Amino acid sequence: MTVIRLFEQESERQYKRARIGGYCHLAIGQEAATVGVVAAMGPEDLLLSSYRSHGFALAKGVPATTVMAELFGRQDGCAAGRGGSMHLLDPEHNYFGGWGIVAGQLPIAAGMALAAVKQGKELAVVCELGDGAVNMGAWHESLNLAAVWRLPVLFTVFNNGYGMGTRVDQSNAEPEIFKRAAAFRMPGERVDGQDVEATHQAAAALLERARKERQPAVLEVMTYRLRGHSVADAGTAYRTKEEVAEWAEKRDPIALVTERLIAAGATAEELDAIQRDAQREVDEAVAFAEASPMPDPSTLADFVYGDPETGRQFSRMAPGSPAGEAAVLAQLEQAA
Amino acid sequence: MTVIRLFEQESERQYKRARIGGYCHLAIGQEAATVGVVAAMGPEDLLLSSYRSHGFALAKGVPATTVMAELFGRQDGCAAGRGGSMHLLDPEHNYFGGWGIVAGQLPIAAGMALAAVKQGKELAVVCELGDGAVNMGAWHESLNLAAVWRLPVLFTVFNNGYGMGTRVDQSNAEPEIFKRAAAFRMPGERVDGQDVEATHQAAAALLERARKERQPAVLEVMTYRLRGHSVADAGTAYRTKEEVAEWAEKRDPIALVTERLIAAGATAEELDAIQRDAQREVDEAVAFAEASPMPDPSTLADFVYGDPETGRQFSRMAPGSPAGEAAVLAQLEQAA
Amino acid sequence: MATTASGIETMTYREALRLALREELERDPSVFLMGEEIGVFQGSYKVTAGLYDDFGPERIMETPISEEGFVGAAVGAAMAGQRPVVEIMTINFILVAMDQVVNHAAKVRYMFGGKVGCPLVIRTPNGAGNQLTAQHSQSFEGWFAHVPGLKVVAPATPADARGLLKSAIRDDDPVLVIENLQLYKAKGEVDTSVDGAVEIGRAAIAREGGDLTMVAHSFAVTRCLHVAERLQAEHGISAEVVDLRSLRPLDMETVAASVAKTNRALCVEEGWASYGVTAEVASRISLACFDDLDAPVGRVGMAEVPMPYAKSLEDAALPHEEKILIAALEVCGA
Amino acid sequence: MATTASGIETMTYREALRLALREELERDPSVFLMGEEIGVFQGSYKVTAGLYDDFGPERIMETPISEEGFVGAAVGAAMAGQRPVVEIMTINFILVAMDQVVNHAAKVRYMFGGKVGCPLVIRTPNGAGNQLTAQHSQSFEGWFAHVPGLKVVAPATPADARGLLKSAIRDDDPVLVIENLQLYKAKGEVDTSVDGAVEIGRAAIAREGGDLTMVAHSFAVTRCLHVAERLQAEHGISAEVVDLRSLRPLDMETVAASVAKTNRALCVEEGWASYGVTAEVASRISLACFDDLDAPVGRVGMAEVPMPYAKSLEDAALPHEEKILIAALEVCGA
Ligand SMILES: Cc1ncc(C[n+]2csc(CCOP(=O)(O)OP(=O)(O)O)c2C)c(N)n1
Ligand SMILES: Cc1ncc(C[n+]2csc(CCOP(=O)(O)OP(=O)(O)O)c2C)c(N)n1
Ligand SMILES: [Mg+2]
Ligand SMILES: [Mg+2]
Repeated sequence: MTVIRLFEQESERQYKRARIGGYCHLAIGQEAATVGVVAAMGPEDLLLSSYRSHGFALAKGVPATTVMAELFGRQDGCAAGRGGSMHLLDPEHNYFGGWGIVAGQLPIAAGMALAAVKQGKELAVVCELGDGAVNMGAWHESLNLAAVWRLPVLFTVFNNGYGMGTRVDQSNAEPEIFKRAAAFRMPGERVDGQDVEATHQAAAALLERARKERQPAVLEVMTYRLRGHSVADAGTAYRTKEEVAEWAEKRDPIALVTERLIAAGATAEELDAIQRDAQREVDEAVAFAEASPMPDPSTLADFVYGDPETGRQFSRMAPGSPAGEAAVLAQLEQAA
Repeated sequence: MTVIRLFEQESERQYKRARIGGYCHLAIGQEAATVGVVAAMGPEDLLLSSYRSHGFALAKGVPATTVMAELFGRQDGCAAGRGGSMHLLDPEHNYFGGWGIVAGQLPIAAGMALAAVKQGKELAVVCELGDGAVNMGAWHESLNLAAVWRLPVLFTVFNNGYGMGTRVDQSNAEPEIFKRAAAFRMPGERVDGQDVEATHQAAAALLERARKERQPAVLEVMTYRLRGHSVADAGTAYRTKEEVAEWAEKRDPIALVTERLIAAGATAEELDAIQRDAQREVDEAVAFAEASPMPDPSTLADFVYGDPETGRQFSRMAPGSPAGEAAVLAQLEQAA
Repeated sequence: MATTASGIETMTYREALRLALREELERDPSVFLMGEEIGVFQGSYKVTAGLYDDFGPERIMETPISEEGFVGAAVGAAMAGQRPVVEIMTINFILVAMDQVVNHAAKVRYMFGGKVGCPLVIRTPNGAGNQLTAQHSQSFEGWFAHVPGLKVVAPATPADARGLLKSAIRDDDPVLVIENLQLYKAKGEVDTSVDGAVEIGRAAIAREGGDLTMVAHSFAVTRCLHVAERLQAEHGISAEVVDLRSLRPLDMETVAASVAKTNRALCVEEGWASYGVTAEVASRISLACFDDLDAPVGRVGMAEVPMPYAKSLEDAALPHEEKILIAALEVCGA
Repeated sequence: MATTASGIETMTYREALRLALREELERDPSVFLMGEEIGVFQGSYKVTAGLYDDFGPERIMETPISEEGFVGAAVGAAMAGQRPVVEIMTINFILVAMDQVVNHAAKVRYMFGGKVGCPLVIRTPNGAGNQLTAQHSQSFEGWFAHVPGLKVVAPATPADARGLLKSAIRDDDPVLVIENLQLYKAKGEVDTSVDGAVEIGRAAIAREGGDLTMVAHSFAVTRCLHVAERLQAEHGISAEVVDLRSLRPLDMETVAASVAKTNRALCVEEGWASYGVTAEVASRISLACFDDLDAPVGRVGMAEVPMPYAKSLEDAALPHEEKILIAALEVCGA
């Protein structure tokens, strides 16, 4: 959690320094929710998330170095500089993105669970989405498919109170989102996402059922983002300063977990060490990212296609090719 | 109900005679459901339905003549020969289609209800859809919008047991469809659609709430189609002959209502008169349709656009126009 | 299917597709089919008839009516190593799944820096001609050909239907296979003694000729072949017909070589021509063959209206042979 | 906004759009706005800033994230006599609403024989250039221009943004108004003393010239104007720039007249060129101006890849002025 917090704060700084560009959605305030859910996952379990993804990548074990390098748009980023903040991914750590279209990742998560079933793997898929995403048609279709096909997916709704500037109850006819699971005869639960242990327990139990019984479920994790929707949003037009302050002062997940650790007997040195290690990890990530080269423009067309025949397939397309395409064609052909 | 039954049987015959083409979905077996719901509507209330639409048009008062002419693809059809079986419409009778994309009519129905609210009209919109349509994302988005905006819409699910060849419980994680309304904090009810009076009552009560309280709701009407999905489907691959026979013999809505009428003291003459009048109406419809001319090919581009400026807007498009477009452009220009 | 000793069988386009599906299902256990009514119902257009009985519900997965959901599920399954072959009942319904096709399937590999792929096939018929009206008579293949990350093929014969579908299933990238409602019943010869996979990105000369190049794909190829016969018989014009077979990639080499020979070109498609496939092909011909062309490149498509129901109007809207003939004569200055 | 005595004000494209919305909301009570975050949040790109305060939640309707649902609701409201103006946050998200736009809005009037209309406006920005990556950097306007029943306009200046949006709102048919992320902050003069509605279907000569015609729409017009300056200054080439303003209908008269004068043409767009807007425009120029052209019609678009994130790659992918310049010189044989 501390690594995520420091990483996000660093991202904010680096955004202001224009080392990071594009959209950048921070998860400050949501660290316990993130870590609680991800810690409940087995190593074989797969994770997909929305664009608010840095924390998920880190929690799932993707090195902070390659995550920061991706935010910097560098060659050694976990998505080779193609994806940026919203599109992190690392199959080695079973993190399958980082998706930018609201609710677009839901059917994909169901499909990954379907593949696992077909492959006889006993694993579960965790699919995070926001409270706003619950109003998309893809939610309905994905949950229905997961239920009809008995797919091991845990739809994990991070209810941080707002979709951009819209309060949950303004957009959602059933603001107790977990209750929507009943429309698919699926278990639905709500948990306090600022409580990392409670979240962990709730997720662990549902994941177990997913793996063992192929029982899909909804877990609504109540949390809060202390920053704006993205770095471009001050986060003040649609909520009061008092509300934000209240959460920051009383419900900051880092503070809450620290209290617990102290109560459990953690010493000041131990806490310092956590902080110091986390800071070192983040500093190393920045150093790594800075050192990594920008992707060479000549590699622009790498990864558009992956089939080894692609170059040959495209090799006859050149005559009359519009200017914007010609260079790409040439590169595809070369790859052939 | 008798008119609908005879009309549908006549449609079947005319389809075999190739007077009717394209897709043609009959509602034989669903007459009580159709009439029960539509009879509960006030004259100001608006109706939208799926492609299985002949019965809805007739029940809402669209003349059988213009409906049959539309099926024949004639100039005097209620959609001027453009729509055919799936796309009947008649604003004079507040019937707003006849739509061919599964669940596509749902958001449109919500929007018509929204317009009514904006215009200060105290009316309700009835939107029919099938049990299969309930699995589309549009269902979820439309019901959520209707609930959040408090729109006077009654989503009327005609549960005839199958979406094409798929049994409800194979495709629907909550086969008791009316219960899905709860996901939007909306009332949901189920009624026996072979019982015209029960259907009428259930619809009337919910429509009243829609008009008075702007309370949207779901009404699931349990019914059965005695024919195949469309005239092209024998309707036997996915259900047993016994099942169809059972419904035909014991649950035919026309037989059921006739029994009731007899119990209520209707004489044989009265029943004959109903039959005779209905047959006359259908015969007249066929005669009307046969007499109506085919639309003139020169009118091909009529109704693509309706703005009076359209001709002028398109008048500068001619140079380099591909062949398929040129004639249409000329016509649009002429209209200008 | 009628079989000859040599292994050449006469079969319909529909049967050829079914054969390819069967062969690929047998060859590769990671292949499975998904779609509405493809099982017990035997497929809305019967392409998958019989497969459910032979391969069972795990390989032939019937889906609820949820195109966005199951196309997306196929994307996820493909990312996880399966090879889903999705049937969209007709191309008109793909509009509810556009986001999964264009924002997801097409992006997966690139957006994640090549770390994951998406070997997905979507089969779906385009076309009009059965009075199916405005919402069921469209041809959107040009839209998908516009999108980097996708490949789009559109077979016009049974042999190509089998061969291109096979190649699509074996391809590591998302491929749309555009079938056609009119072609399903068309017959042709298929050599079942060979694997028969057809390379993606290679056009075919469907008919040789020296005076005019007609360029088309899918059912429009059939129309062009008929018109070519009439051009020969009635006007002494020898038309070459190029069957594109693939729209992305597009085999401009074959097209340009033909036009270099004939010096005249007419592009034909089933859908609306404006901003359609013929726009791309015609503009590339004009660029590649600038000095070869004796006349501007002609184009024919469906009349630019939503498809009407009435037979008289539908006939007037379709890109009928008569219209193509007139356009061909115009290009030939005849 | 800076005002002068004459009524000519300098304002941004964003402000001009807002002005048009305000004027139309005031003029016609049946006009209302719908979209995500257009109220309290003031609009994702701030086009609607201030309107919620002045017109309230009934006229400025905030929606859940449900593009398919609220676009469809707008279709229904339009059928029932309202004039909804829908904001889709960016054109990338319209993919989840394609079915409502193409299978419904575009079909309503025709399919029902003219008995009902659909006076709907959809406003949405296209474009790339802010490292927004593959799912957020696209330009699909050519797809909509392909569809009979729709009209598509794409203003390139503040005056046209106001004027075309006004005409779109007053039009009885569904109109897509394509805005652009880069243009929102562009400044220009707007005459607020007049109504300022701009006729749909009429291109504008954004710059006069005699040696080359550059045809573009939306932000590509700005790029072309810069390139035209460089062509003049560095190469003595006088380029005319035609701003299409409308894609459906397409004002080919103005384009053809310009090419008849310059004998050379280059078409430019923000999105992918293959099967894009330039395909249509180039093929029509080649047809209409066959005898006028001294060189084949050139085309420039974005590199045909999903948009990458890294600045170095994004720069390489965008249709930068340098690329346009090179293509222009090639068309001019210089
Ligand atoms: C289909 C679609 N519509 C709109 C957007 C723009 N958008 C990005 S994030 C967002 C809000 C999502 O809110 P929520 O699901 O609660 O997630 P949170 O940002 O709170 O984590 C919106 C509207 C989008 N990316 N995709
Ligand atoms: C989006 C979409 N997908 C598929 C179809 C093809 N289709 C037409 S009707 C139908 C079955 C619908 O079943 P149901 O909703 O139960 O209605 P019923 O036919 O039983 O009245 C299907 C799959 C379609 N028209 N639209
Ligand atoms: Mg949220
Ligand atoms: Mg049904």
